[in-house]
Amino acid sequence: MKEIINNIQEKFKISEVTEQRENQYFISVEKKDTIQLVTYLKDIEKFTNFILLTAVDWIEKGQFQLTYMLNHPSKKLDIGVRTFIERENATMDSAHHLWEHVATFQRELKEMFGIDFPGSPRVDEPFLLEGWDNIPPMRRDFDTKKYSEETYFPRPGRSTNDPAEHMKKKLYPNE
Amino acid sequence: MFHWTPDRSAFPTAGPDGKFDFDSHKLVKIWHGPNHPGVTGNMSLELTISGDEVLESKTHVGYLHRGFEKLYERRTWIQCFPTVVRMCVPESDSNEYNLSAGIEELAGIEIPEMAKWLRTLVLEMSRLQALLRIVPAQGGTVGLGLGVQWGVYLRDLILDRFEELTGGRIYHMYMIPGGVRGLLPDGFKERLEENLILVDEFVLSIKRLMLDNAVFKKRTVGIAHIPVEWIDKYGIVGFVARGAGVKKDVRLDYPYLAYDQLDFDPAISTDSDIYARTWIRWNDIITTVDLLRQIMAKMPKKGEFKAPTPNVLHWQVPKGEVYVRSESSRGEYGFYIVSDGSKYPRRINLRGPSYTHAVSLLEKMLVNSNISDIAATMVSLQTCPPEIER
Amino acid sequence: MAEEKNYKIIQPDNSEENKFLKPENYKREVTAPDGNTFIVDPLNDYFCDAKPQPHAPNTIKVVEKFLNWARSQSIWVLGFGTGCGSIEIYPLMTPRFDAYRFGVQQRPTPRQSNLMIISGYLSVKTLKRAIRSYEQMQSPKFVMALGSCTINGGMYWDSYNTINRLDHYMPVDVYVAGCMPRPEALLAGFMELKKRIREGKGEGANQYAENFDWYKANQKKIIKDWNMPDYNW
Amino acid sequence: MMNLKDILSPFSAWRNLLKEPVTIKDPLTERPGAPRYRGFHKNDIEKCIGCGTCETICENEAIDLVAVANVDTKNGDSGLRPLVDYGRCCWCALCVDVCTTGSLTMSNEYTWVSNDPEDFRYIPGVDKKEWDNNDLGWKKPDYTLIPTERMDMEEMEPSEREGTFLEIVRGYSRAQAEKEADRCTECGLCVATCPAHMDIPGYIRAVREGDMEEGLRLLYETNPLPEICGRVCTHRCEEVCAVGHSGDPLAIRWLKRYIADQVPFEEYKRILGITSIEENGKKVGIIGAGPSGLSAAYYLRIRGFEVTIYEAKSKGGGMTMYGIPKYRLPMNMLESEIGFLEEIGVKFVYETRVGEDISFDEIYKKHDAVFVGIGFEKPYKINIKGEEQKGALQAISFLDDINKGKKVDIGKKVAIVGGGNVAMDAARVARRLGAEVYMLYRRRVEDMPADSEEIHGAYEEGVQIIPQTIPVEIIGEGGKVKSIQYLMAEMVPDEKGGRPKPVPIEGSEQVLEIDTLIGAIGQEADYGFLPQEYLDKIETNRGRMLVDNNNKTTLDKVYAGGDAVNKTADAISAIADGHRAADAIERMLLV
Amino acid sequence: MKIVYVLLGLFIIINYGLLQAGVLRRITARVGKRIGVPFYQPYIDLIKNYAIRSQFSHGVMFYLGPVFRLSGGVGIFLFMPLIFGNEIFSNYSMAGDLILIMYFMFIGMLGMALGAGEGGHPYSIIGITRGLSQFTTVEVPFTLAVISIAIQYQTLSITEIVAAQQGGIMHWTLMTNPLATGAAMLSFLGMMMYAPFNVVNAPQENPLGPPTEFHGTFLGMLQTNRVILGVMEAILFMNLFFGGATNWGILFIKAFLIYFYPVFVGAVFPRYRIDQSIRWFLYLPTALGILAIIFI
Repeated sequence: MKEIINNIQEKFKISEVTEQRENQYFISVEKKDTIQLVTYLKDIEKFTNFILLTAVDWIEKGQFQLTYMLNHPSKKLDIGVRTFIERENATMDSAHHLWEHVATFQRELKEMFGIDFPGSPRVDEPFLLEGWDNIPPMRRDFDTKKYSEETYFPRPGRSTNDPAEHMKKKLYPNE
Repeated sequence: MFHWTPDRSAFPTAGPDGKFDFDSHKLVKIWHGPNHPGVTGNMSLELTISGDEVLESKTHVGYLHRGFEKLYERRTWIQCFPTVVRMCVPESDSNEYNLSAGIEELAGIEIPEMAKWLRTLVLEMSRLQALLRIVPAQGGTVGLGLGVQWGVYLRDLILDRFEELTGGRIYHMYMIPGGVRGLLPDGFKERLEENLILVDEFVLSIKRLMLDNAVFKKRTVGIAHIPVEWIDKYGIVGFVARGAGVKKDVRLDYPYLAYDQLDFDPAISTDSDIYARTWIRWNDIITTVDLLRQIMAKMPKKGEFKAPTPNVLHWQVPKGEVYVRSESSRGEYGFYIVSDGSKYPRRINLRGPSYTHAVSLLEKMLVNSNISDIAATMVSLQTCPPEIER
Repeated sequence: MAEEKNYKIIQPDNSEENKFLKPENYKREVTAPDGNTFIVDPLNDYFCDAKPQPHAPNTIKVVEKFLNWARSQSIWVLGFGTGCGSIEIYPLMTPRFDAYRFGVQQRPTPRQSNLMIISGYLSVKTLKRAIRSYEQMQSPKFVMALGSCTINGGMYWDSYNTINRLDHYMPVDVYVAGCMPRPEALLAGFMELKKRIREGKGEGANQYAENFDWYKANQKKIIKDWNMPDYNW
Repeated sequence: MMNLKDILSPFSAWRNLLKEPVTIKDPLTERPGAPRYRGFHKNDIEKCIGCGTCETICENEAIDLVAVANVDTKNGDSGLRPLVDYGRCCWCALCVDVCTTGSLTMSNEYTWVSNDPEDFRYIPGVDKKEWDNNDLGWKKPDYTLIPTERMDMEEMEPSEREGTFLEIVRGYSRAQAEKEADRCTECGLCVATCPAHMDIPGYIRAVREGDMEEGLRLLYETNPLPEICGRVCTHRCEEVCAVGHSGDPLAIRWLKRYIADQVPFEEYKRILGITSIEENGKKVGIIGAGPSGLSAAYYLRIRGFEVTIYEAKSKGGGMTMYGIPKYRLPMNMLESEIGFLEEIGVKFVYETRVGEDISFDEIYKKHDAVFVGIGFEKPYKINIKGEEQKGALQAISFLDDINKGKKVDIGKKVAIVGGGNVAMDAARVARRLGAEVYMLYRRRVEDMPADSEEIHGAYEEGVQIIPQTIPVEIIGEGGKVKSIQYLMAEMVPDEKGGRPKPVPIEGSEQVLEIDTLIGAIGQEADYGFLPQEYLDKIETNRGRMLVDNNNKTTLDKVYAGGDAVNKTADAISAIADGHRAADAIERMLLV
Repeated sequence: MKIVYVLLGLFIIINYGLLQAGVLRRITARVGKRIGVPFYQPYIDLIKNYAIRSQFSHGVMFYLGPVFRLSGGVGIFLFMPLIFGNEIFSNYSMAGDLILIMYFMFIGMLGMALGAGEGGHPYSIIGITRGLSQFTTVEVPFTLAVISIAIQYQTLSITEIVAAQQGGIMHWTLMTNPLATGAAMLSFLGMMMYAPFNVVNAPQENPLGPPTEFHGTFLGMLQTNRVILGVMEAILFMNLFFGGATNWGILFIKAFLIYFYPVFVGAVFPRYRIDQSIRWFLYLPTALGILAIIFI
């Protein structure tokens, strides 16, 4: 694994390497190099099994983290390629030409995070939702509890007490 | 004498924009599901058919979308633990294991030996109950409902053991981060063994009823073939890959829990059709029963079953990210967990085998297949919508 | 289907009921190839034929009682697994619990079913199909709701995609507590339902018809996309 | 391709026709849930303390805490009980596993069918359900979700303690404190029990999060002497700690001390935000610089009052200064606390005994309000023969002398009479001076009013406790104590239901050779400073001043607090009194 | 007077059919290790379906579909002699009734096709298309067998065929013309639409097939027809190949056994796809039928 990481570091600008396990590494790379790196890993280093593509919303930094998780089937190695993209008008190059199922992941990301992958097949079709007209739900600025309470009629009649407050009310109300 | 193959040149084809001309009256669009006994769970397929042949298929999922990954933003790590189970209904324990293993890896907790064995036991029992339902269900998809009756009964007996051990039938919520929630009750081993003997009988009778059935063979041999090149192209895992001749099994490739101390060899076939995949899963029942017997024999009798953890009410799992995987009955089942060091997980992402099997692979496989084979194809991939949609 | 526009949208008025209407659901004047024009109301034409009508029970008490008995002894369940609770229907319909002996059977088509089991949470997308299936069922029809999710949102109480209480969208006859309810609990639910039917209380279909506007308003509030997928039948 | 076997073998299924079906005849009655089944909730209403941990852990907000008739709110019991909403519950049983008392369990009952969705809510244990008496079902398993073991406090070895007055307890390190703070469930039951109603969950959270400044702010909201309380508080909060029901209670006192220790005194002003005080021109006089007086002084001062403290002794701190041995509370802590008060502008007038050096009348007239925090200074006598002899001391003065640094010759063998904290202090101090210490107490060891850890510490250090003894006579030789004669007692249950009374056993006299006898059976207030006209107006009850809810005495403008007012006679109550009085004075003078 | 006898016969047949359906469901349930429905369950289902309050229609043919189907079943009944040598239960049996009955067997299916087509549901259309194609191929071996025995007995009257078989088991067509019996019994599997030939209303593929849209009274009529048709087809085969019946007892036993035979096969086999089932009928049963004609 170390060897492979060294190889990559020679060829690409890797900003961060995290060793999670002996056979699981996460590396960070710039947005423009990402697809190139993934292609390189697939074709040259033979990380032929694409596990997942997902996004993490770092709203504090105004960034989405995209993680491409690749797996080397015979050497049993995992490598996670991380890249950070801007949260506003998020777009990313599509990788659907590398594996067939990448398009599904990209379709989900488009719907749930609003990250666009121009050129990916059916990327604009709704995947899980239907008739959704709010901001993409997986973005952290979308408040699911508030939305649910406003939309889905929570059953009324519930109220709770904080023990400390209640005891204050009962035992020493004047202090 | 009566051999006839359809003349594909007469078939309608999609226009330059990829759309079909429905005004030609050679096409019907049908919705296979969600309210349809032939789909696995609550999902649907939008099929464009001509005669009995499928020209185009689109998977529609989201009927079970509950936004789990969003809900985890609002839940502490321990509160994720009961929730995560619901991500896959037929085999919930892989979720528990993955979440717990992920948290333990991030927090650097080593679980006790006893807990490892109990987890292995529960995972294998879970696999067994899933297989007992799905293997005969493969017969059910082509009209042989009898095996389902037997299989689900046995599954229920395994669920009884689950109930005894974990307190729940379907959602066990047993593998809490740090270990498990209890030891084996008295006499568990004997009762499990009684059930396993019944499963042994079932294995034989289902073979006689289904695998050695002329009509079943006719319906499944050579149908829904998956070429071996597709394995990487579509990210195929588990028994589907093994059906195509690629031995993929997380238990062997990335041994976890006590699997490195167990002796097993999952079946493999190169036919890569529905029959081969059924046969492999039928073999998996035998493997699993054997594994369960090995586990019961090798398991320590007593011991600590939970490592101490910080106060779960405000457990801050250290910053980091990890991908953990386990082998479910459908194949590699992975969790991608990101922690930002706070009380709440930053991201928990599930990558189930059905995510590709039921979407990109199924869409591809159904093209030019017969509508009668759709249900059989889906069950042969053991698609499970809740894990696609979460 | 040809994509070209052969219709003219009719702008709706600003009344309360049109508040949630999306542009694709506006009424439209369609010109057929033969030159005739007709008006299509997507909401009605695509979703629900007509407002359902209440159907009075048989006026002769004894007859109605007998028919109710027959209904209670022959419950045909729509085989629509809306949520995770449907996994417990397997044991129910197989040897261990064998609900057949209590007159319960599964039916794959809503037209012939009497009972709809909402097995747990309903996402908005499924709710739309569940409502459609429910409306396709014939009176008298019953609804059984499984699990916490149908009562008060259950586990998914704060989810953006699942409803919190079913009784706002369709009349429910029996609730079964559990997450998920065991097959025995489901059987108990069937027994309770039978009792209700025999007592003549299983009038959910009429309740739905009488309060149709209320139910519809609730449904419309959350189902933004009323368009059914383009069936060509 | 069809072979005959494939056609015939399926027919083997028909064998089942002759077998008995496996169907359960009556599933509803024949199949109870497994012994561990997670069915509907049960709650032992007596055992439950309404801490709400179940509510906290529930991911579905299925549990509400509601007030219940027949369950009173009392110390350590909020009087609330969980209400479970089965429209939310997911039967994960985390609430059972996390339950601090183990009162919440689950039955193995699982059928609940109704046509009314509003039905599915109930208070387990209160609303009667048929499964209340079900013994089977999920119980709290043999593991913990909240660590039950307290972080050990590092202590000086008992053997090293002789001859030194260094602090025994070393204090938590950061890791220890965070680990200990981690155990808190933030239920807040302790807040009501704490006489000062400190925001205990709040400052523990601050420890956990490493935010010491926030912690200090929270401490000072209700307690201006955290350094003292962090060491010598009687920590009644720990007695009601929810975590303590299934393990060790949280070391709340040590955590408080940890916060106070972390922040240097120089930073206090900045952290507490009292860089400038807006004077309001009102004057308050405080008699006695004990905890109650200091507390009142702090709260009045930060609100802009001009505060003057009259103290008879040369140093402030009252009993904490003179009564508490320095191995429990190092002198410098107190001095810095008082120094901080001086820094923010509280005036201290030392060595001024009211009634002698300055008259009460003068103080009363000069100030807009007066706070009396005189404490209990006058020790009770044992009232037996020979008490006047040399070598018969009083614990209070003994401790005072030691703290002042005087040499006290106590000889080789010392007997302490009494079983309170003062007695313990005296005993342990005497041990440190190298004497062999016997402790004579009327009742049993478990009846001792002293803190259990004090008793424990005394044992550790080699104090010999002789319980159930009633001293009869001090036998002297040449005007000096030589031995003490005592009777053994037996415990006779009180007919009125009070605690058992010791009754001497006739003829069980024993004699113990001693060099010194230290009496520590209690103290009382000395109202000698009050002129008769005021004394008439201030009502007292068994030596304590009567005060209302605002700590106001029956005399106008005069407030009181501390030992002279409340029975508990500990520092934290005194501090609470001071705070309460300060609030009341502010209300009286400013509103 | 005849009409009263016919109605009496119909009443008996319907009741027998319902009970038989219940009992057979119990038997198949037992193979699946279940207890199964109460034997009177088909009655309740029927009552319940007739008691459905609301009805709606997709058009005139939607009404007529079940009517056609029922008339097919009743038509077979009308011309079928039930008890040999019993004037009361010989119905409208006459010289060429075999042809008429074969016609009625098909007309029901055609009626169903019209009704299902009007119903508009794609699955009912797919189902009925399959049904028609399969039934056409099923008819091939059956027709060959019928031709074979018509040649053998030189008659097209069922009563005469039954008469010719009297006098012991050795006179049954089963013994005298085993090839035709074989061909006909194989096609009987397809006629009864049990597995492996139940692709017409295969739940996993096209939920329920033709009757998808039928509900309430329509469904009740279809159920009634199913009861009559099933029993009458069994009686037809009994009459043609198994020596007929001389009293009700024998009729019930023979009809039950003949009816049980497709159930026996169907319980343990999956279903063929439509192309496979068509092919299957055109191979073995048709070959047998041809041989039956050749070797008569």
